[in-house]
Amino acid sequence: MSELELRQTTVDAEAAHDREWARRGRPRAGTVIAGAFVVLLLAATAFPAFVATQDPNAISAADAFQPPSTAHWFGTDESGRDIYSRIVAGTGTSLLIGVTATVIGLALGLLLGVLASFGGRVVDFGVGRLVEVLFAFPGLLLALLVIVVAGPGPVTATIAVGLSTAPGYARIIRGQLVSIRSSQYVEAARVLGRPPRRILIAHLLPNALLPLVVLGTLGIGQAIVWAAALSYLGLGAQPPAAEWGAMLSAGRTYLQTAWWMTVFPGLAIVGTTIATTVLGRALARRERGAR
Amino acid sequence: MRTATPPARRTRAIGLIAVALAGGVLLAGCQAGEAPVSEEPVSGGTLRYASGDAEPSCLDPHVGGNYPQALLASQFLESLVSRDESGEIIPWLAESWEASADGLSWEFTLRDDVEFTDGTPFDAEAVKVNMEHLKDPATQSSTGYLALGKVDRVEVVASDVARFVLTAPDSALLESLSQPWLAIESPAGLARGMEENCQAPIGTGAFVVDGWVKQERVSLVRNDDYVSPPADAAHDGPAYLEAIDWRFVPDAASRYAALQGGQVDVIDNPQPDTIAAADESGAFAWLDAPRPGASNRIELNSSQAPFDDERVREAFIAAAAVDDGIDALYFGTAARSFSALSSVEALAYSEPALFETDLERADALLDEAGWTERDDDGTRMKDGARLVLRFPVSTNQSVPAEQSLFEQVQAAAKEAGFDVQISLLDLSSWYGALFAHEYEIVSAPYTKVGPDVLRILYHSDSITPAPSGYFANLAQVNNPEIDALLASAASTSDPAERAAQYEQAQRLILGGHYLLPLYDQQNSFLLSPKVQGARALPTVSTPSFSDAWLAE
Amino acid sequence: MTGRSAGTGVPAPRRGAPGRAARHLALLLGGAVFVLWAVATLTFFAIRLIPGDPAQAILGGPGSQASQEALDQVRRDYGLDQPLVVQYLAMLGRLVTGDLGTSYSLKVPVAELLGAQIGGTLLLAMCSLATAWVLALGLSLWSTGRGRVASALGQGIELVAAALPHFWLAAVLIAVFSTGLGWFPPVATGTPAGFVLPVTTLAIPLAGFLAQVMRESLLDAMRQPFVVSARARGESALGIRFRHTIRHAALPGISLSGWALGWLLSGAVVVETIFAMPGLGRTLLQAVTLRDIPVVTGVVLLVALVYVVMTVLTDLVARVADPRLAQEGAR
Amino acid sequence: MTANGADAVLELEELRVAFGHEEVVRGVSLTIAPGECVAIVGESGSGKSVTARSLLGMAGEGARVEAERLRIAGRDLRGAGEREWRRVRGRQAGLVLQDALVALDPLRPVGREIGDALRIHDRMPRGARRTRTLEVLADVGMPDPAAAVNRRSGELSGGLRQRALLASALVLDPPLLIADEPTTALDATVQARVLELLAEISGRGTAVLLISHDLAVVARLADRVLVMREGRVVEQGTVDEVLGAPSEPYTRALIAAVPAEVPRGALLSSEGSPVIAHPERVPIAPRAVSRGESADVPLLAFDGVVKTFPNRGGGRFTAVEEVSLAVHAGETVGLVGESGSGKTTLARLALALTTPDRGVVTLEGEPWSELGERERRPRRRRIGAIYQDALSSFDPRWNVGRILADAAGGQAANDAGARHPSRANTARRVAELLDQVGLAGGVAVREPLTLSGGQRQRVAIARALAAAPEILVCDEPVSALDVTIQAQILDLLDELQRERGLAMLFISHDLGVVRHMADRVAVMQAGRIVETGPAERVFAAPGHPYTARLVADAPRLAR
Repeated sequence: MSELELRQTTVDAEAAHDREWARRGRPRAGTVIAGAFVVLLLAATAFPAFVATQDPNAISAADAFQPPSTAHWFGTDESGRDIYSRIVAGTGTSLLIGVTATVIGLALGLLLGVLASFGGRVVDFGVGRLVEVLFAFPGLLLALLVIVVAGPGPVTATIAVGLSTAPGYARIIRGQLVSIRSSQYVEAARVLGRPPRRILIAHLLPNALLPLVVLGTLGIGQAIVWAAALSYLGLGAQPPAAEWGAMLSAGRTYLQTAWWMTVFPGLAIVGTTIATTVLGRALARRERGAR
Repeated sequence: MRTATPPARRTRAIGLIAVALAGGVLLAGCQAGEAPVSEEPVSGGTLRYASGDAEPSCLDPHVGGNYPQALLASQFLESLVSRDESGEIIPWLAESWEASADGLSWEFTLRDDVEFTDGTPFDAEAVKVNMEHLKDPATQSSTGYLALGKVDRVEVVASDVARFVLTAPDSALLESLSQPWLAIESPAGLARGMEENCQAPIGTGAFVVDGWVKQERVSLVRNDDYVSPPADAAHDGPAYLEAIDWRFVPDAASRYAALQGGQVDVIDNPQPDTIAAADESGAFAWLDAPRPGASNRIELNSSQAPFDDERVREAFIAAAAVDDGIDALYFGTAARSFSALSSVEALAYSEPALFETDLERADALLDEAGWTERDDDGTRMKDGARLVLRFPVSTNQSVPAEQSLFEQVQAAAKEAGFDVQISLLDLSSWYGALFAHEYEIVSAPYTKVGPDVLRILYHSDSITPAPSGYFANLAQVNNPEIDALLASAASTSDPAERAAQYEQAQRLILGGHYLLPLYDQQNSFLLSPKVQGARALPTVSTPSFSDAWLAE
Repeated sequence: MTGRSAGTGVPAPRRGAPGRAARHLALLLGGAVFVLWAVATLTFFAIRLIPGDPAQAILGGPGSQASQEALDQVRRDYGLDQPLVVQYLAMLGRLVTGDLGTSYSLKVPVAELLGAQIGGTLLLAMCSLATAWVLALGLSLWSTGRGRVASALGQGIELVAAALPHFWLAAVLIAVFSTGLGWFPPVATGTPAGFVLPVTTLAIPLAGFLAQVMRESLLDAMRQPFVVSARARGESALGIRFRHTIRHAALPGISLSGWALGWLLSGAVVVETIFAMPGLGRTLLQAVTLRDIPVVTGVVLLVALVYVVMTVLTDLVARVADPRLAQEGAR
Repeated sequence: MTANGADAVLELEELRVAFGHEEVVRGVSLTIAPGECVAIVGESGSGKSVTARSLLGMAGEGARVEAERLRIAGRDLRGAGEREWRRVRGRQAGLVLQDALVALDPLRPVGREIGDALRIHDRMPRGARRTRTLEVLADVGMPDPAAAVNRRSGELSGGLRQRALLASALVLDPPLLIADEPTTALDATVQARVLELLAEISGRGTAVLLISHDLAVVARLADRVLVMREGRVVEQGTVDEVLGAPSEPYTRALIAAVPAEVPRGALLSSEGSPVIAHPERVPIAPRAVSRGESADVPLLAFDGVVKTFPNRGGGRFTAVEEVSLAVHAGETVGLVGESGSGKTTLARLALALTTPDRGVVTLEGEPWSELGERERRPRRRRIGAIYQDALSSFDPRWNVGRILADAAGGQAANDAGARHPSRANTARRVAELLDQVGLAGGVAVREPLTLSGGQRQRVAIARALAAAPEILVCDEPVSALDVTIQAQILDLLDELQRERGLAMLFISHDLGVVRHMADRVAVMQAGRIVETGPAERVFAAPGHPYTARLVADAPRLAR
């Protein structure tokens, strides 16, 4: 079992308990807030210029290390750049990293999962072992290896994080496909004489894949956090790109003098992770509630 | 930072759990009381040192030869000569020395009362063995090997007289020999072979390597028979300290926190902001010891476009405003430098006029150089090519403040239409980029005693890479005039002439717009008030605790 | 098995259990060996993709000015001039005998080096795992079945905890508990006190994850009929938690522990650096920057080994804790 | 004998339970004397379980419980607090739930579960607890109690674990035992044993409150019966009075709905009875097909079929062994047997969802099991299937309309591209199908999840009919349904079969149902068919001891 599978089971269980909700369809307060937050993030991604108050890269050494004020809501960093604006500017980058990494993980996981569940006994066994092997490289270690080979940088970091999540997805996808294939409604379709191709399109894929989208949203947050860790180790995004993880690690060194440099990017990351997770769960409840 | 921010509050709760975890353990923290400064040195005690430099892979500075090794080696190894504040070479293990008229042979008269800590006597034979050890490829020496470039062999004249025979006159020989990388080790110790010697080299120093726990600490204990302090030492005889606990604490914030918490007495490489804080609060003593050799500077790769055009180089230097940045980022702890050499070098030559920021001039020069068009993000173009400057930065060698400064340079240069592309790389990737000439600008420290460092950095010989691909002349300065000056300065025996030639060489180098000096190689230490009598050796500014004591 | 055996006596707990268990164990071990071999192979060839000359890494690492003969010398000594296959087989051969080769940078046997490091890291990981467990169980027990507010609060805490980046958490903890309150030293001093902050740093996010599943399985368990039976027996709410539901809550946590350990080892890279503790994480980081291939390989293998052992263990523990698994021979 | 309240163990008057504004129990009164067994019967939602739970103060979250009188063993429990209730539970009244597999903590040895009550109430030391536990296990007829105490519920057979559950409720021998559907999950023979045990227990002087939907069970065990409906007691009296001469139409409907001993073809769901959700009903036509011997080539035939499955830990276990069975056109063959006897495997073989190891299945003389899936596919429409759990046989993303349309699409859907029926056609077809199974056209847009159990099963039937099959394989089609709903479904199947001369392979563990539905019966035990023959004959004069035991153990109304 991995963190992803964990999340899977969690949302499943939660959804299971939440049937009534699914019927009533009235979202919870938390979901609404999370939704609002995500909308904010998307806005920041789409039109940073409007959301930000200043040029995120405008350096003025003169007003470095300004504490939060009306002029600089979140204060300024060591180069006098407006932290709020940088966080806004960083939204795109960070989300991109999170999303891309997740997509990579999902795609790979899907490939393996489908192979395992349709490739027959031998392939299944092989894939299973392969997944085990991938699991044997804990996330950051795998990332480090990839970086040793491919050299540091945001792209590598993203790929690395994506890779390290793949086995988790693979297992879930396999599990779902297998369980759906042996489900009664697929049997019913066979009894009606439906050919495999049609069963795949009509039943297997929709029922197996849509939950994955949900799972994806749950993964994004963690991807961002891991990418941040790589930035801390100096193996992540490159300046002046305002990436949250990079800002965080930059601020860390000035913790003694300028707490705001760490706190606000930190809150951005934590907030995003939470928001995506909450939304993901809400989605999942709809998802499973429909059953 | 405890202004009630959510995380802080959250951690409170966690703290309680943490306490529970700690169980009955007494508070290991906070006994950092201000001790009354007693004037009379007291003996005993263990000094706890937290080092932020990379952990050496071998404690023998002959092997390879980098600064982290020097830091530690200075505690247990000693050189033939040393330097005082004024930059004068002074006796250490050698009492006196004499160069032949042609400067091809040097005779060193050694102290005859010194023994290595393993009992082996220190004599001319030992010196001979050490120099041969350094020149032996199997030793994998890099710094020391280069420093002895002109030394052909060492002859034992008498048990206490060693003669260095040179292939060419070397005015830098004494300075070279003063460096920890050429320190004298026990022949018996060397004979044990590299693996063993790397773990605990044997010298004549005030302390002895007692043990090395990888990634944690090196423990050093007092050498009770110590008799050979350098001529400028405060006292003779064994050190006051019983031992030094040398810990590796890579994270700067943790290091300072440890000093504040009283887990350690001395830290190196403190964050500028913490230096400033400590300095004005007076809670900790600040030992500021810039490294000798080159200053920290940005080198401009003049061997390829766009910097093969001097106007573009000049434009960049005129555009890259750094003064405010240095003040802000270093909190006034670092002084702007206008020289290729460290301010501790007596022969350092500064020319501030060359480095005034002047955007108009930069623009004018670039237009003149043909970089007239600009693309939509403001970067200048010339027949299709964008004005891109690749700037590989080593995360191991550039402290955060410096990286921030480079970002500011990036921003400033953008005004003039340069597209500076910083890439933060780990050491290997960084060297990889350099070796492949994938850089227009780069900043690399180089520590060496004496102005001869100029020859290493700017002589055209240093353009041709070593088998490993390494080359020191990153600016790719290739100027016969400069070569000549550096060569003769390195071999002349007349100090005045030497000084003149070095100044002339520096004029040319600075005037050629090959580099943008920033500040001296920062090398600071923060000491808890109870640490007394510690100092940095004027050779390569490594700390020395042979005179230090802990006030109660 | 139901009706048919109704009349007959009590059936043996698990028919043919020994055979099944043995077979299962064999499968596990076989898988384990395979995983190790695959990891070794993958790493070996991946490393070959690394730009840069190993011989150079050996000679004082990057930036060394080693002479040509020195380089050749080293290539011969380390068999780097041999064809890849030979080197690969040689490596496998050495692995079988437990020899991980010699560190390029430190010039000491990797096995020895790592042997000195693994202890600390494992201790760190295990303590963190245990702590995370306690925190998670405590939180989920506290926040479930106590109405909407508590559960909302609980979920909130879980989410936040799970979202905290290690290095940030560490910084905040140091700022608060070392610099601020001066309770614990910011660098690991070898004393238990020095251990508190690193462990806490690793444990909190993990606890966040664990608590999430534990809550769900708790809720699940509380909906089970046996809870009704227990209440009908006069069991108190507390009794039900500790005598019944807590076990069910623990199960998924157990099966997660394998993953959790790997996750912790990742975190160790960061935590060990911040708190200046010797350990695998830091060794790896250093080896990566110095391109110390034998060490990198060694660490990866060791971690893989730990992971494999852990999964086998958790699997067995899970079976002990939940006989239903053993019966179906789950998985 | 009726309790006169004085020495009654349970005295309850005007019990009212409400959740929010919804009152689910509306004034229930009953008293139980020591040694007396009173049963509450009713269908799901009648409020019988809530009544039972309220007697233990466990009506549930946010329940408002009021009663004019609520005394157990003489102690007034109106407005009792949680701690007082806890003193009552286990000590004054024990509760037994439906399925011991989940009603006992699957992670704890049953010994501990039984011992708990002792620990809680008497703070009894370990040793003493153990002895008492063994004692009570012996009392409930657990073979080898010493071994049983260390087993977990999952490691015991259904019957034994139900006994263990009983033991856990009786360990303090409380004066009152509340049994909520205590035998519903059990096979007939096991059920019989457990019922006997319950009878024995009440015989020992324990007052038993039996909650059940199954009149037959009640008939066996209870002295008095209360019939509940929508929170009210609609009728009560001695078993003979209520079951023998019911006065209420609902009671009559209930009784009528029990298929046992109701002859083949007779209606189960009584005309116009209030329970029927869908009044539109087609009067049963005279038999369309003369069945049995008429068609000599069987429509579906098993010939020496063997099916085995790999056991975990090596070995194979045989699910179906040497089965030969024929289903002729228009006839219904009932297949009875207890769980694990291989009924379902046989069904899957018939549907060619799995292939036999040995032997063949043929369809109207032509190979069926031996065909490749490709050849088989076009013929599949000839066999339809109806499952026990209709819901899980529907794609969770599809609504009723789409499910039926898809099924009606038939060949068009299979050889895709071929003549697709127009939207209008499909819609009409869906409406037809819904009508045939007695569902309103509006159902087409509903999600199966939102339908009642009966409606779901009707949709399932409609889907099966859509492809116009010749034979239906029904695997426990009604065992999940309330008795009146079950009656409607059975009638519907019966009726459809007559109209279309369908053949049916009808699988059920409920002898009553099979007897009512089947022309011929096959009795399965441990993978073998031990007896086949005309339904009447087999049930009247079993030829095989196992059949005899089944018949004997099968609960029936008349005593």
